[in-house]
Amino acid sequence: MINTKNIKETLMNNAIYVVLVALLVIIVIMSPDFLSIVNFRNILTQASTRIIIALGVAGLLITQGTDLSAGRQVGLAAVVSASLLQAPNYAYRMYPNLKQLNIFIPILLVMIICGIFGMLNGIVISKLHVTPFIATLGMMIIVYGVNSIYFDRPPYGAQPIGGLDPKFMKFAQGSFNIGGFIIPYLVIYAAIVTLIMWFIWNKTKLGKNMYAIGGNPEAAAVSGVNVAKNLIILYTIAGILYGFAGSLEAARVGTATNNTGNMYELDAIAACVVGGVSFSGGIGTISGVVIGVIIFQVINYGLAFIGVSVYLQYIIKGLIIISAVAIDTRKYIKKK
Amino acid sequence: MINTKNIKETLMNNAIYVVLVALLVIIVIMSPDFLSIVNFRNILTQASTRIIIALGVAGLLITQGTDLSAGRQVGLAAVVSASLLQAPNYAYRMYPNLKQLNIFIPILLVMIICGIFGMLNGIVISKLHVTPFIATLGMMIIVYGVNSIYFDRPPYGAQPIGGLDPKFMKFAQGSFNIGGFIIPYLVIYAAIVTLIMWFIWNKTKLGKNMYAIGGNPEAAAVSGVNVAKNLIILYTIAGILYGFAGSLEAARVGTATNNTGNMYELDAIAACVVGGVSFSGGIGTISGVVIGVIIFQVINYGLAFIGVSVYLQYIIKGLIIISAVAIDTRKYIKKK
Amino acid sequence: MQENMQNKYLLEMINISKQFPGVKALDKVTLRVRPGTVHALVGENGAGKSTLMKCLFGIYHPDEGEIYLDGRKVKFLNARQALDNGVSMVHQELNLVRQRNIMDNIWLGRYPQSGLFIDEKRMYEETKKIFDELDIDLDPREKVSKLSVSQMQMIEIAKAVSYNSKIIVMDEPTSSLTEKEVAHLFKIIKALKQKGVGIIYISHKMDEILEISDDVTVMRDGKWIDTKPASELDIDTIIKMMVGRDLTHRFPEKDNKIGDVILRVSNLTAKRQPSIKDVSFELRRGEILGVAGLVGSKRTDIVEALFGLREIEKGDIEVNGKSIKISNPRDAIKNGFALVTEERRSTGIFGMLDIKFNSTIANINSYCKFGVVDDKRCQKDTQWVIDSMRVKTPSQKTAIGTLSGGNQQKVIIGRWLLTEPDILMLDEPTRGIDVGAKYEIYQLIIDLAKKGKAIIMISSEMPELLGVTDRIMVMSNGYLAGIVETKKTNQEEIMRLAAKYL
Amino acid sequence: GQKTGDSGQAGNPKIGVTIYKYDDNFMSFVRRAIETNAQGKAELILNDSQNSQATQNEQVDMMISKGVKALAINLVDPQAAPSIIEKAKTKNLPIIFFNKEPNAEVLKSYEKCWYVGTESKEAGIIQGKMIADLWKKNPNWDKNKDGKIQYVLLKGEPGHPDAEARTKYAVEEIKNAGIEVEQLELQTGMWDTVKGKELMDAWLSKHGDKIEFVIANNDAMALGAIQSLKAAGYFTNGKFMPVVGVDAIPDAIQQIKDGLMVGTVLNDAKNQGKATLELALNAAQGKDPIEGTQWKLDENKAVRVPYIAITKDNLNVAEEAYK
Ligand SMILES: Nc1ncnc2c1ncn2[C@@H]1O[C@H](COP(=O)(O)OP(=O)(O)OP(=O)(O)O)[C@@H](O)[C@H]1O
Ligand SMILES: Nc1ncnc2c1ncn2[C@@H]1O[C@H](COP(=O)(O)OP(=O)(O)OP(=O)(O)O)[C@@H](O)[C@H]1O
Ligand SMILES: OC[C@H]1O[C@@H](O)[C@H](O)[C@@H](O)[C@H]1O
Ligand SMILES: [Mg+2]
Ligand SMILES: [Mg+2]
Repeated sequence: MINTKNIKETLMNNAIYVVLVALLVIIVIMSPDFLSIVNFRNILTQASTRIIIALGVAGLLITQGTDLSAGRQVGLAAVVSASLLQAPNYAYRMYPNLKQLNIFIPILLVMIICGIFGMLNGIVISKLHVTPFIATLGMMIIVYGVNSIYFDRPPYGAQPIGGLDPKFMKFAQGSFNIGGFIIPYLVIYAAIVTLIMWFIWNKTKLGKNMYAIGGNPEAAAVSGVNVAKNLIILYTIAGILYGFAGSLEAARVGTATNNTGNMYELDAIAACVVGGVSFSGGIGTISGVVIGVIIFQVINYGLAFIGVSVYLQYIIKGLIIISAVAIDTRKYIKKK
Repeated sequence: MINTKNIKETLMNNAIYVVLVALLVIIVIMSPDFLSIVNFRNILTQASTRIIIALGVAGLLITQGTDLSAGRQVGLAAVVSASLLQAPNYAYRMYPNLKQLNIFIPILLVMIICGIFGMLNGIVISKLHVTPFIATLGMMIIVYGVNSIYFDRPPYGAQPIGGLDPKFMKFAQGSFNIGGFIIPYLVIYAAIVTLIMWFIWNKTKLGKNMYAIGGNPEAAAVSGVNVAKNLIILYTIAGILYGFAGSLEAARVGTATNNTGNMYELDAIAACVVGGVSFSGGIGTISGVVIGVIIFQVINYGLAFIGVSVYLQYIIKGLIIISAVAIDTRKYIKKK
Repeated sequence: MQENMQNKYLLEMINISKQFPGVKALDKVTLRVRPGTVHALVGENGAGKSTLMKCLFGIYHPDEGEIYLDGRKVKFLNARQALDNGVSMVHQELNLVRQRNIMDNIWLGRYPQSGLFIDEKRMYEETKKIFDELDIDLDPREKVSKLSVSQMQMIEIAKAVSYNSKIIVMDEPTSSLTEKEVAHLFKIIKALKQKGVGIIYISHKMDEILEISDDVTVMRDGKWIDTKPASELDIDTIIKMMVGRDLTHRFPEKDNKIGDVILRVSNLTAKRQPSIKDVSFELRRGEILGVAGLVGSKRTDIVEALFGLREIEKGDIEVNGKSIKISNPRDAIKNGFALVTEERRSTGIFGMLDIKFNSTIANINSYCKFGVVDDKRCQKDTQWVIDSMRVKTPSQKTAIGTLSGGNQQKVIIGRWLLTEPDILMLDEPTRGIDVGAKYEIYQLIIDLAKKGKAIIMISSEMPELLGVTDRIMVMSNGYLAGIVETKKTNQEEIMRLAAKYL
Repeated sequence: GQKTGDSGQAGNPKIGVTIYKYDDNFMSFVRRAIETNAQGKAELILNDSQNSQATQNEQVDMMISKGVKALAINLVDPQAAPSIIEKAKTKNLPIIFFNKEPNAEVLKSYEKCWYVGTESKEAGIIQGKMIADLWKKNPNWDKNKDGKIQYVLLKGEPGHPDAEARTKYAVEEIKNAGIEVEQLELQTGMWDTVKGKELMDAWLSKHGDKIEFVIANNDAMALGAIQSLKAAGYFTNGKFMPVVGVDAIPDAIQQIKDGLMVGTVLNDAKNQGKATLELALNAAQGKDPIEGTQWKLDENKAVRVPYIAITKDNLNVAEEAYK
């Protein structure tokens, strides 16, 4: 009796893992050749930049915030880093006379730029008390405008920025080969960011304050938490992560336009919620976020792989997202 | 002393009107010929369908909900109603053999269809306890899939559905001419919907329950309000409004595609918030919503009218949205 | 009086059990209520009183047991059914829609309609009628967010009464009421009794229970202990039944030594009036300073101003002889202040987060090295809170929101004790706390004073102020009406001062 | 996503196709042409890249893992071709890029890749020529008789290669024809009918009859402009405004027929799709890509399917495309 109850409870508390496994099982049943190392590596690699973005947004969701500007910030970072890292022998360079830069300079630069935009988000939200949805919606439009102005300039006008420095491409597309086992760099970056964020969320004062602000902002203030400062830091960190993800995105795709990253925030937010981050704040774990993103990627990749027709894919994807959250939510519904 | 204080308070409590007037003044200063009846009529007409959509979403925001599927539902309604109301003499009809229908049949039909999708949103949210963001995000993807499957079919495939029945176009594009003063039908429809929604919000049980659910769902539940039922009705009403708006949208622009309505929800939600609807629920007025939409339209139209460059328009629009909410929010900042 | 068996009891709840994850909240509890009586339900925090009532009201569904109303077996699936069947309830936590006005709240769930629309006029008139009957002086069109906590509680009471129910449950209805309002409530209750209504009355205030109730049921640890006529009981017996052991004194021995002045407040005036005006007082190490006054006398504003939650217009705050500026809680904490606020739910607990988090958040700086938190020490300190405050919880990992109200309060007090403040300010610290725990809290306060800490304690319970404090500062309408020596004063003098500036 | 061709039994080569954006109406015609031509010959795996190059790259990874024999890629960003080529190279897979053209050097860098399509700027050039011709034929369109075209231009999505090229080359071509122009307004209508209509509302109120020509980067926006013009009383009582677009979608053909639109540019979806599939199929089977087809490769390894100017004089050409 007690055992089955315990099992049920365990399953319920780990519903997203159950969802993930169930998804994989179904896909494998429908298309057995899905079960290959290449596919799993592809999924993980594809999830990598998304994990980095989602980890940025997730912290904000936990503070009862959100960030609609995430995708556009990724786009800005992609465009700026790409524009500064075009191969010297490429004919259509945005800066024809720019000498070859160390790839880390532009990457750092865009992390700083997006960090500043993130900080502005944080200031508008915590100091002007603009609701995060509007603050970041406004920022989304502004960043897109800024990016477009930067992007659409002489000598070549609004052209996708390609011809990237091979070193830069390698930075995102390369991989370690450990005894025949290939680990893409991207996966390593995502793992490192995950680790750092795990540490911040769970082991630092900032992390505790984040949960406090999300759990009950007034109580946090009364408990001596500097709500504004912490929010600003969290939004800044999110921006820095978007910046990093944006440069990876440019390098992994090989081009960037002002449209890069468009709507990434929706997927990121949805993945967080699927992974158990609560919209009402105060709740969420790093592992949940990572699993949420992977579930999304399994859906995207798996549905295409088993060969569902495109429009049907949309319908199925919508249904899976809703069901995943419906199942996961059951653990919070007070049993009556 | 008391007088200036009172004036300040009045201004503060009507901040959005102040914002609207300030915007208009600035635009007129920059481009004096903006001050014309035609421009005001254009703005009002363009705002009309958006008001109808926003009034649907606003009720959901007040219940602490949201609706990301609004735009896609508008698209579905536009496509379905247009496909059933192509002029018989138009060469590329989706249903070449369909006889000319009374225009109200398809309009009613799409209102019912969207009403059902809205109801499903409500059920998923209130019965499966899926957070509204995810429930409607899922629905957004699903409705898009459904619409695409319907739209992208033989004989003409994914073609904008044009050649609409002139009666149908007249229904949206026509106007009354009262002593030289032209009142477009669209404005009348928006006014009627506004009036009906005003009654529902302010004079009916449903409306009061809506505010109560948004203000304190637990209080509503322990007072015997059937929270689920009320939510389902509100989401259904929203769907019906999207359906109506969708058919108007098709008729007003003369064509519809599966991409019609894309992202309308973002504008609608933002307009509601600019108009003082609170994301945390329980707060919002019909007049606020209407003014919010009009502010948006004034920004869009006005910036295009004075001929600001596109990219700069984005930046300015973002700044205005943030500032409008920042100003309006001041009245809620409780200082002790 | 001729009564058949069916009518002997208005309500019977028999062998009710309810299990929550990790907690057996109710274990075969039985409660029988006679018509026209007040049935008190008492027990320590977490004994299961509220849970039992929520089972009756359809908010929780019991795992086992039966409920009979008027001899008819009932099983309410939701609040609606309970209300429709003549059971209404004043909940322990306020359940009002603050954005709406009073009458919208009173009629929520049963708006009068004429045709399609709501009959606002009737709503207004009926509300007025109820208020007249209950002698409540409020405008039905007033927004609830503008009301004081006690006014909100009166609204909740009025609402519950207005259903004309056979059974009215009142879960700690007086927790935020002043003595005058309590007296008012008791008048209402007596009138209801006259009409044959059965009232289930939950309270931690023993004198109230003996004054108002006919029968008393005692619960402990989710179990039924005993039901007796109130006439056969006295406070000590009830307490003994509740805590399972003797508790001979209501207040611990006061052996704190008063030292030098630590805090000097002069001419403190808040920016946004009505609020405190020209308040001046001194507080010494080892001293317990009580604050008395009527509701609305701005007692809370004093501690809010000192804690940086309320903007100060003018005045001076000196700590240890040094004039300081406090503009937010961080400044206050740095200067050795701590504040246990009055509204636990909105400014105290982090409901979804666990006990450990809730215990350590205010003290987080002291567990930190370079921003990194030492989890071991958090755990240790949390355990200290649980043990020393006797918090009833399955584990440190339990979400505080699932604890009983009293246990939540203990955690919050523990939270601030961990910061080892020099000046501890407590705003209604024993509200909703059971007698056993109250004693423990008094003991803690006195122990802290003995260690040289200074304490300010706001309370609406006169006996508590008289039993624990050294001096009492009486507020009246924002002004300080006087400071009295506790040993040399009495209830009458305090009441007189409280009315001084009205 | 994959869609198995109706007779896609084992034996037919698997071909992986990506469409840069499924809800691009023009591309959906190309897609249909590919599907129709694949029947009984190839098993298609179709993907919606949702206007995101990152998504497209991921789809290519997936298709390679799935074991396709050739790729037919409608790039999102033309400059992204190298990264797709890198991926294909690992399995030595042939690629047919279509509709969005990679740089010539890139095409040359991998022997197993080819291009099918038009050139973005060609539509602009054709549109510009058409405007110049029509202008010269209709002297009364010069309302203020200053010999200049006062035009407003509805631009597609900024940064979109088609939008940029059409905007630039249409105007340049008019000037090349010796006609002076004056730009009254230029704004983005994001390819969208609603935006086209609402921008036109504002412009009409601002400039009224000063506007002499409406140039749209695509038909959808042109149709929006026409709705706005109609509402302002144009096309009745001798009030007229010339409007041109690009795409030749059915509704635009109808408008030309009804005299509300003066011209558009046909983007030949049928043949783009056909050529794409035929080349991909040959390549998948290891044959020369144009073996047994009507197509010819130019010096840039490209099959060019020309754009065609459409006015009321050759509507039948456009109508043919929808048969
Ligand atoms: N929703 C819930 N989930 C889990 N445990 C709960 C829940 N509600 C109550 N409990 C637990 O049930 C027990 C009884 O709580 P209850 O609120 O009934 O106590 P109470 O007697 O009303 O105490 P108080 O006097 O402090 O209000 C407590 O241990 C509490 O933690
Ligand atoms: N006359 C009034 N009108 C409206 N609100 C009032 C009034 N008086 C008090 N309040 C509100 O009631 C709340 C508590 O009152 P206040 O702080 O003035 O009294 P207090 O004596 O500290 O009360 P408590 O005994 O509850 O601590 C405050 O939030 C205040 O805004
Ligand atoms: O990207 C979308 C656009 O693509 C163009 O090629 C087409 O002409 C436009 O009508 C629009 O569909
Ligand atoms: Mg209780
Ligand atoms: Mg001219």
